[in-house]
Amino acid sequence: MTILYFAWVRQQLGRGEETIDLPAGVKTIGDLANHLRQRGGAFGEAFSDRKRIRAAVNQEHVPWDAAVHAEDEVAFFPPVTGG
Amino acid sequence: MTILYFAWVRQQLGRGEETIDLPAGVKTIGDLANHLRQRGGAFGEAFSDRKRIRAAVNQEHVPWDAAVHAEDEVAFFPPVTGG
Amino acid sequence: MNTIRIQTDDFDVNAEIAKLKTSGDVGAVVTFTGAVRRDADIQSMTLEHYAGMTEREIARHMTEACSRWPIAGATVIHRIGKLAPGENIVLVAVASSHRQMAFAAAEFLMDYLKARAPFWKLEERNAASRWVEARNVDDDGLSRWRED
Amino acid sequence: MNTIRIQTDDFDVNAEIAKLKTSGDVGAVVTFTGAVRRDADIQSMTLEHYAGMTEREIARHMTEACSRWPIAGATVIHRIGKLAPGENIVLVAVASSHRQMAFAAAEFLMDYLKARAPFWKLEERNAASRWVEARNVDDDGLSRWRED
Repeated sequence: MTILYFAWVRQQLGRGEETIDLPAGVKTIGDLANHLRQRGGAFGEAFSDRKRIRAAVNQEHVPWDAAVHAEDEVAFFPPVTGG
Repeated sequence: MTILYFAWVRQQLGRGEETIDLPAGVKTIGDLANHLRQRGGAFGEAFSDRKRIRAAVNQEHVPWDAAVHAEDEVAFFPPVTGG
Repeated sequence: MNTIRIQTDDFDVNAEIAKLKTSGDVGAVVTFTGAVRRDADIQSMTLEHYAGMTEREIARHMTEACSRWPIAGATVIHRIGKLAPGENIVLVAVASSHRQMAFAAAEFLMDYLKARAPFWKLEERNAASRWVEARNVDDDGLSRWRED
Repeated sequence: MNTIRIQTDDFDVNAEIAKLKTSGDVGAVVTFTGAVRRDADIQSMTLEHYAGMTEREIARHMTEACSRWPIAGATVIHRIGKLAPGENIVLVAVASSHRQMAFAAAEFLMDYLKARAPFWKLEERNAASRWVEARNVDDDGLSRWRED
């Protein structure tokens, strides 16, 4: 799966994109966020407070219990501030 | 007093403006409309149906019972259609 | 900074937005452009107004808009004379720090212009001409802004 | 005729209005222009977006606007990259036969853009930079359009 990061999440993690295999036991976007948090370091910090982060799967806003699959494009970012 | 006419009222009366002395007994804009209707001809027709006409005194929309005075600028016109 | 102009010439929306953007802490400019509709039968539309009363009335309602919403500036330009289908008739532009105020004030000014400003339209179609009748719906547009 | 563009360049409001006026029986065009506010401290604002998702999401909400109101056409242009105070950020323009529809659809699209479109703003002030926090008021702007 492809994971994209935007805004301060991207800056804090030092990367805008990565490609990983779907980790074992990850069924929802919330599971994926936990998996990334467990990497520790910048990931541990970035994913420590879920209220500060939003997620999209295949370019659609989703809640934390949304399903993820091996071929998905997933994104993590702060609440949007367009316009 | 100066009386101004606009749009179809002006066209029907064949004039856009006239100056008259305040007629005896005319105290309101409604009295003035009656006075003008009594001229007959185009005036009789134009002022026959008050629902089709609006009035202003000194450049402000007014109801038919508004007072008029000798030095006023009075106007008669159809409901407005701006914008 | 408020501007009111009654003119025969067309207006330049870019230029009016640029002027409004210099009048304070402007984050939002809303514009309304009204044009002669391209009705198949209409050859032209001639606009007449009550010079003096028009400017007074528009100014009065701009003052009211400024008292209702914290707007940085407003512009109303209304054309008069003979206009072809597709040509601009009216521009209302409002600048504000925030978008909701700009939208509300622009819509208020347009509702007012439609319902109260002393303009009249003569439609020329098929070699005949006809004064456009006021529509009650425009009074309704205005009534929602009344506080009583 | 709907247009969506994400670009670094500025936009030309006159040109966008002119394009919309050719798309059917257009009597009204409402535009919203959002600009970087001239806050004394802000040197610049850098806009980042999620390419692909942005266009999809805006297109989806344009389709929704078209289903709610009989609009002839809509345009959304959003700039990205580094912008100075006073520079334009976003244009929303909606053409319709009648003004109420044009105002409502333009405001709906702006509320949506503020609350849901994947853009982020980095403010540079006093040699420091800070990501602009989302304001809950923007979610509230959107909520009034929900039917349930």
